[in-house]
Amino acid sequence: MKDRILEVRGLDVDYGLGPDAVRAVRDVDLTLHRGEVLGLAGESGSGKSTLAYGMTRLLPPPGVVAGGEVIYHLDDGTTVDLLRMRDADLRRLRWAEIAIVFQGAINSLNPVQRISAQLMDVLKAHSAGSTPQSRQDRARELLSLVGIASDRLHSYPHQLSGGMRQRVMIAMALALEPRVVIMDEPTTALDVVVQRQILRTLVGLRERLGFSVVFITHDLSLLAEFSDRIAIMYAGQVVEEAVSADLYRTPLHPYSDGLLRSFPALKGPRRELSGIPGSPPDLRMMPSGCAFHPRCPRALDVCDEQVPVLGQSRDNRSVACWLHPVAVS
Amino acid sequence: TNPGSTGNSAGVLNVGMPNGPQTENNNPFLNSSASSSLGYRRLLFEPLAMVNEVKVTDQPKPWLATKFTWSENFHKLSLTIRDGVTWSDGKPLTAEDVAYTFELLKKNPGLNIEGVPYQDISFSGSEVTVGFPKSQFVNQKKILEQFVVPKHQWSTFSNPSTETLKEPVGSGPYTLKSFTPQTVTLSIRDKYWQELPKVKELRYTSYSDNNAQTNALATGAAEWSFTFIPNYQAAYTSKDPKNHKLWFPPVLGVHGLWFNTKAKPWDDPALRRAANMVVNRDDIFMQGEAGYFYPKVDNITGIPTPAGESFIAPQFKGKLVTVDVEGAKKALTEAGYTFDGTTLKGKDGAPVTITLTVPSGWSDYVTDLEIIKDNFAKIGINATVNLQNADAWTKALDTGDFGAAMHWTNNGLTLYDIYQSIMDGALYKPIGTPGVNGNYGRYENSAATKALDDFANAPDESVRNAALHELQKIFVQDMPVIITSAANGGGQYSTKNWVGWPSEQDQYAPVQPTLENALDIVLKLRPAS
Amino acid sequence: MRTNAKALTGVIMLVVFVLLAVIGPWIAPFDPSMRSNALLQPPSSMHWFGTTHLGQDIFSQVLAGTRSVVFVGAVAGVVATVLSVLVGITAGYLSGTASEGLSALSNVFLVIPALPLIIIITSSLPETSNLTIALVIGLTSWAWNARVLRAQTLSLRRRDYVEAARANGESTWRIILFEILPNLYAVIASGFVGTVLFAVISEITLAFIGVSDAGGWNWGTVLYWAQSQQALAQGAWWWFVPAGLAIALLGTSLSLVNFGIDEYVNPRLRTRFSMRGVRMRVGFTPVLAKETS
Amino acid sequence: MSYLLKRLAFYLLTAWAAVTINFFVPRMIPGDPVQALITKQRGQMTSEAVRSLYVLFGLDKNESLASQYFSYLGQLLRGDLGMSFTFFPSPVSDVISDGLPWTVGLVGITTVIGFLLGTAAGAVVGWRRGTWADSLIPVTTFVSSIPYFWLGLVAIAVLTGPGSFFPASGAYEIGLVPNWDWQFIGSTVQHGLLPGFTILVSSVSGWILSMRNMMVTVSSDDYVTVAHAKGLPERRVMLAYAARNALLPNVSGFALALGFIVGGTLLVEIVFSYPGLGLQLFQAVGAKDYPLLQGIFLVITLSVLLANLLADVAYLALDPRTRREA
Amino acid sequence: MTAEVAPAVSGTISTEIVLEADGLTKHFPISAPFSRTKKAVRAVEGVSLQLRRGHVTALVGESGSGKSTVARLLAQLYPLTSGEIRLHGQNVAVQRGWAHGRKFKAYCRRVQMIFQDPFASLNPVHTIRYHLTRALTIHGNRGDDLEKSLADLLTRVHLTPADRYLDRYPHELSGGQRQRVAIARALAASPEVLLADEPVSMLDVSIRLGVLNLLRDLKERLHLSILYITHDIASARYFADETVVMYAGQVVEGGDSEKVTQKPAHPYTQLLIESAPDPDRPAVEEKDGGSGEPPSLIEPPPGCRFHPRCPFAMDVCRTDVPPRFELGDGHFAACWLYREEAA
Ligand SMILES: Nc1ncnc2c1ncn2[C@@H]1O[C@H](COP(=O)(O)OP(=O)(O)OP(=O)(O)O)[C@@H](O)[C@H]1O
Ligand SMILES: Nc1ncnc2c1ncn2[C@@H]1O[C@H](COP(=O)(O)OP(=O)(O)OP(=O)(O)O)[C@@H](O)[C@H]1O
Ligand SMILES: [Mg+2]
Ligand SMILES: [Mg+2]
Repeated sequence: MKDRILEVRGLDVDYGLGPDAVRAVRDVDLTLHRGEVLGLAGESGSGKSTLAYGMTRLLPPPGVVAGGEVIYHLDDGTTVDLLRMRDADLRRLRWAEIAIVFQGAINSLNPVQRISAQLMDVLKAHSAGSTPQSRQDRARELLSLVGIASDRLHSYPHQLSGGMRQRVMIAMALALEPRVVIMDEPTTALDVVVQRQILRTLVGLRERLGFSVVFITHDLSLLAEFSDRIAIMYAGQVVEEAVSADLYRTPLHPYSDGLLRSFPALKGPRRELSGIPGSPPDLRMMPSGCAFHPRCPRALDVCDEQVPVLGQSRDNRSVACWLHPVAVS
Repeated sequence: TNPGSTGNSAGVLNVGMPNGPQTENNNPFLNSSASSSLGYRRLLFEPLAMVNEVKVTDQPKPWLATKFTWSENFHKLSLTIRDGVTWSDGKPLTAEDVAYTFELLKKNPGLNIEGVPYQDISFSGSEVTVGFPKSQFVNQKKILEQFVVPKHQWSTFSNPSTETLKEPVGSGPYTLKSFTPQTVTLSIRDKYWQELPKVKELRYTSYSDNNAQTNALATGAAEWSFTFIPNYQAAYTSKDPKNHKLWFPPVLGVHGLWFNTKAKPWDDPALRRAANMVVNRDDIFMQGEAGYFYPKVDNITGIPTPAGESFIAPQFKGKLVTVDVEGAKKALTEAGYTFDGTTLKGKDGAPVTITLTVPSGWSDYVTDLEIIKDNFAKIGINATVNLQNADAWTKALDTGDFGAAMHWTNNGLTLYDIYQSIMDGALYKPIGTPGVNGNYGRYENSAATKALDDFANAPDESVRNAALHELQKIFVQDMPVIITSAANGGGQYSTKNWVGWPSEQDQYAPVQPTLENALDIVLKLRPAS
Repeated sequence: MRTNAKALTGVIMLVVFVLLAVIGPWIAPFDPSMRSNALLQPPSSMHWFGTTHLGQDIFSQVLAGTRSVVFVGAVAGVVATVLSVLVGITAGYLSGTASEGLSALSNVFLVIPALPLIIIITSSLPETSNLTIALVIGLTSWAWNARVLRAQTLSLRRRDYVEAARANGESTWRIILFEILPNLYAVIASGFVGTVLFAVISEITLAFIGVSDAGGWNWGTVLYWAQSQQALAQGAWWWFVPAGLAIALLGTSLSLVNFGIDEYVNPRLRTRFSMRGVRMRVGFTPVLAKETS
Repeated sequence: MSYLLKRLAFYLLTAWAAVTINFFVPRMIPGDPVQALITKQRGQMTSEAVRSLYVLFGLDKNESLASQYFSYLGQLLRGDLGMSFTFFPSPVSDVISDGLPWTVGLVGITTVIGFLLGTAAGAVVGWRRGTWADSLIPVTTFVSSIPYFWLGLVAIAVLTGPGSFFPASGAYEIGLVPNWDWQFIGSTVQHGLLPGFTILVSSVSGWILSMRNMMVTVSSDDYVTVAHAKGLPERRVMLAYAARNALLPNVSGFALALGFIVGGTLLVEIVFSYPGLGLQLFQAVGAKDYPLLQGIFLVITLSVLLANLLADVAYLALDPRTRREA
Repeated sequence: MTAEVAPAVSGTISTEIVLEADGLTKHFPISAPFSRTKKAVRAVEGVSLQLRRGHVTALVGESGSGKSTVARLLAQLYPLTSGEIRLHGQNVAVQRGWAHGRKFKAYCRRVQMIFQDPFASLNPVHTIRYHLTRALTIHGNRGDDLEKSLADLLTRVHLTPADRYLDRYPHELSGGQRQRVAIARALAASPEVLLADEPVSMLDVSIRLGVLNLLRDLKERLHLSILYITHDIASARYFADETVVMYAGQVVEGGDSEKVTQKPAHPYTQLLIESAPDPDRPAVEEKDGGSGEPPSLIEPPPGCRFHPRCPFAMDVCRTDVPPRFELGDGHFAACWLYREEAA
């Protein structure tokens, strides 16, 4: 097994406090290895973003982390729990070790600052000894890394196209050569052509720089192509996790299966599309047992009584479904 | 050092007026100039004679004119001009300057604020003769009080009406030293035709409002002023009971409740007389006029005393109005009015009501009317106080569109000004016609008009007296105005640094600092020991 | 939905003021203009807020004055709101000269200083009843709201549901009245409350400088008399304080109501940042102490 | 650039409209300066004076409103504002230039200070949401609801009086001659403290509230979260990311406030008898001094327009998004 | 609701043309009052397409290529800069000012539009009942029994039982349900043409399919002609009979969906199809596809607008606008590469 770099254990994230709290992420375990791309998929509202921001403690109010651990493995072999760090330490760790590319680059860039300033900001904050000149050089270098002409350095965000802005964000994420990059739907708002350009850039950079990526999207076919492993979320929980190819070919969880059957394919023979009937549950009124059972075409009696836990199933894959009981080791 | 509190050691007198910031304009003819509004024109320019409004029976005191003689019918005035008077630029003051001043008024109706009809003006040697188209008996004061300006300066002005006179040249004992919007300083000349005054420097400060002025008086920063202080004991005199003085002598002008004599049922003199009987002049004086501002008038003829004492007809001497509700009720019943419970009903059976109008911001008048309203209620008259804005109120009076209103009369050296304002048929205009300039109550009485005319044009004293007595009789009979208060020639002053002010004991001049007598006062001031 | 404590407080206070406006003159212990012999008395059990220089009861004056204040505020608010809605929405929905003209009009009104204009107009009207004062205030203070509404309408006009209504064949006036207007209620309400506040302060200011309804009392008239009788210099603080506080309280209640509306319009203002001892922070999500589950 | 040109055209149009309104409003109103003067003097001036005053003020000629309007416009273009009636025959421009520096000095400076202080405080309060700072809000709401003239009166009653450091009225020590020496400047500052403080107290709360609301709104924008994620120091996130952006919507409000310096704080000048434009305006209203009224309105209008123009320029500088290439 | 998506009818396209656009052009002027040069966003230029009875025509293209503008032009929500819109062969286009009045209403009855965003296209302050009642009333389809008409409408879009939805507000419905309401509203006019502007792009993967199937179901039952706008070319393959590709305001390729998606002719279409995510393709081995930015629509490149990004660009591409070249079976491409074939 490859090196672990980030481990999420039993993470609970709520919106609000007390009895009216919405439990948007429940008891999630997730492991990210060095150098891999971990895809996180699921319908809208399934808690993907909440998970990503929750584990980095960037969730805006009223979000709170209700429990769990987020263990980060430092290069020197020691580990820290992101959820229990002091603010100052966390600040230091952020971006230098873990960088995030948010959903929608338009909103992630400060509209009234030049992108040069925003790029150099981060360099200044984390490398105390740098000179303005060196920072500017680095900023140029970063832009060319993601394929933007360095004469755009002093542009304002609104002067760039959507694709360029997204690339600026990626360049910014890579500025400090972090170990982990979390990307929340980095290409959803973009055109397929631009999307592919960006992903191609990203894959290339990962080869060169060797960081790990958590890639969030609801486009499973995209993940299947780009990621090493995929975790599928449903109603705040990870319901299945597997190597991309396996998951794409033989989804075990009926929800994963439904997801895959919702995309028409462009190439190859026409596939049968079935979709998933019904709609996602209200997080305030979760169904008993497996959250998916009211929509599940293959629901068993046990499904509405007991919550399946995510664990290794028979064929050595992780899935939380009563159809695939946990292999008792 | 605090310049406001400089004592008499420096010979400074601090005068204050609550008139707000000024712009530099020393033109003595214009009421809008700083020199008029603060009053310092009186110390730069001198009058022909000094008239004491408080004691009208006194003869005018010769000033620039050593002698003044009226022709029999008051159509002509001959003046002898004092020798040895010099302007502040050193040039001598001559009869030519005096004649020029009158010419100036004649040629520039805009400057002739008193509206005196000057006709032929001539001079020779130190004599000046001025002719008028009609008798100027009632205008004597206005003419004699006229200050004189130097021809050699004024003849250079293309338009005297719009001249701001940045460098005034006058014959008074002071010259303009400095001007700021807040403070004007006058310093003493080294040469003057009389003994030089003891006050070496005069500072005229324009405080922005009554409150600021009151404050300045209380702290002694201002030593002489004219302002309304609602509770003068607390706010002013108690601050230095020994030195903080005020004296508000009545002059021959009055304030009172004017009836619209054409509005029913108030066209009935009996009703007006009865109403007069219940008005509590003490309350008005104490609460509305703060116990000093407009002195109480309680003679039945409406003549302010003691200023007008000597003019009162024998039959009215000592006849004071005191609140007499029963008497009023009796008079009303006799006149055919009835009482329905507490409500007074007119001869036609309708309840008697009246609307008292007043500009909303005039707190003393408003208070006066509130009191009158209560007084009227005692005889079953339902009065309402209607506050209007000043423009609407002015217009209402001008067109006769009111029930009753507090207003004033002109003032002067004789009673003519008071009675003419109220009863002159020549001023009469029907209700709805504007431009009355007096007789707001639309009072019509040919006997009164004739008496006024007689008084103004009478060749001799006895005719005038007869006319005056007739006017008093008519006034008491018809009571077109309930006169409550007199106009004043008052002011506040401090005896801390300077003594010699006019007072109840020494009534040589009205004490208001903007009147011409200010010069007389300043000349009389002596440092306090 | 959680009740908004601030807005609720505001509404309750406002209701009290409105109630006083209705019944105030009746429950006042004295006729507010009635003179008595108790001249300039400090507060006592007889005269809760003391008396004036004429012996009038200040408590009664303040009570009776509530009606005029609330009336002027409400009428001016309604007038200005109606105008701003008419001008703002029309200018926002129409395009071309009409729109430019209307927005230029509101800009002119914005540029002309309202309070001096109100002073000039009211001090020169032949009659200054509450109604005319309210009308003048209303007619001169609609421009800001009109501008806000125009901007809002401009953004609403391109919303899909407006386009959809048009594509469905709805007429222009129906689109304005039924599709756009209802979405502006919160903005309009907030503008209304703001104008009421402005009108109340303006009316009181006017009365304070001597322009007020002849017939009656309002808090500004009380202050006017206090000022013209130099109440503070005489130490008659009771003449000043109650009316001033009444204004401040009414103003506060209006501001609180506006807060509520703001929070309704902008949900981000609504989130509570401090709950059950946990402080919510942007950038550092709080981590709750681990519960054993 | 054409954006600015367009604004400029708009400003010219507005200026013209405002000037026109300025001209007509005083003439619509009943009453005239002569009657107002006589009434104000209450018997101190005889009723004969009426005639001479009409002649003096040049009101005896019958000129049509239209010809008056055009000669007024002509005068304006020549920079001539006419003569004031109250201070006849002083030119309106002289009267205004006496008052303007005081207003700009007192109210202008305090408005700017109020804006800066309020914005700074609002930024902090908005940033520290959920702490004690929140309890400031009800207080500021209450304070901002107090009419400032009332506050001023109370301040005068409580803080001034014999022996107090604070003068109750005026702009400088009586008797001082305005010039640039320390005594005068010191006195000016001393006189400005109390009125300035009054304006500050009541204006600051408004800015605190609006800045706080903007701050709260902006703080939850993504780029602020990103700034946190970047591990930037808190101060930098607060200033360069949150406050900088939250400031933008307040700029136009500030411009408007600058423009309303004269009109808005008229009462402070009245209460503190401060010899500024507000007081002059108030007196001009009472005296029906149309030329002065028009002049002051013109100054106010132009300053509002100027402030707005500045705000537009500031906006261009502060918000690059408005710098559209034409 | 598991419905298999049957392959679209392929072959000859000869059914009756309901709505036809000919040379549609729309320029949005950029307001610059003091500059003498009039600039404009040339959002749509010379677009021609036909909508046939009972057919779905897909309009695909990258973001900003002018698809929505075409739809809005067809719905007469914008005045045209030039070109013609023919309904049953009759020109109906309004050149100046906004379309309104009786004629526009009559047009609305026959041509209805569904907006991209179901969250934005229903007024949040009105109930579903209001929206549908208005739609019925405007076009006089209210019928005698309003309740029944409403229920019918909702049944048609598979929202049953109707009374469970009628009195709800839009925010109380899920995205898919909202989009169904929007469709029901369009159907209330009993139109012949539905212009569906990205009707599913805002919806979740699992809900999309239901809406698309519904649309197809309607097409088959009511013989509607549908313009299906999307940038997801895969869904066009499944849903549409015919596909038209736009690039920078112009139509670059069109024809039978299966053909266009499987054998794309225009280099842009090829790029589009290559760029679509393909799980079966390993991520690493990539041939360097097209790069560069979409062109400015204010000053579009001369000649073929795609030439700056085209790997096959020739000299003629830089100067001359390519006409449509027929490739057989109604398949055409506007690209100089097919000059010979056409000749
Ligand atoms: N402020 C909030 N208060 C209450 N619930 C919230 C809040 N923000 C999000 N949620 C709920 O939390 C759940 C998870 O939201 P999240 O944004 O993580 O989903 P997601 O998987 O990222 O969806 P998407 O694909 O749309 O981005 C959703 O059901 C959402 O309704
Ligand atoms: N009202 C308008 N004013 C100016 N330009 C406009 C306007 N509407 C659209 N445009 C421009 O026209 C071009 C085409 O826009 P359109 O919305 O039709 O594209 P689209 O193909 O629908 O894109 P998407 O897939 O993102 O919806 C774009 O460049 C857009 O910026
Ligand atoms: Mg998300
Ligand atoms: Mg679109």
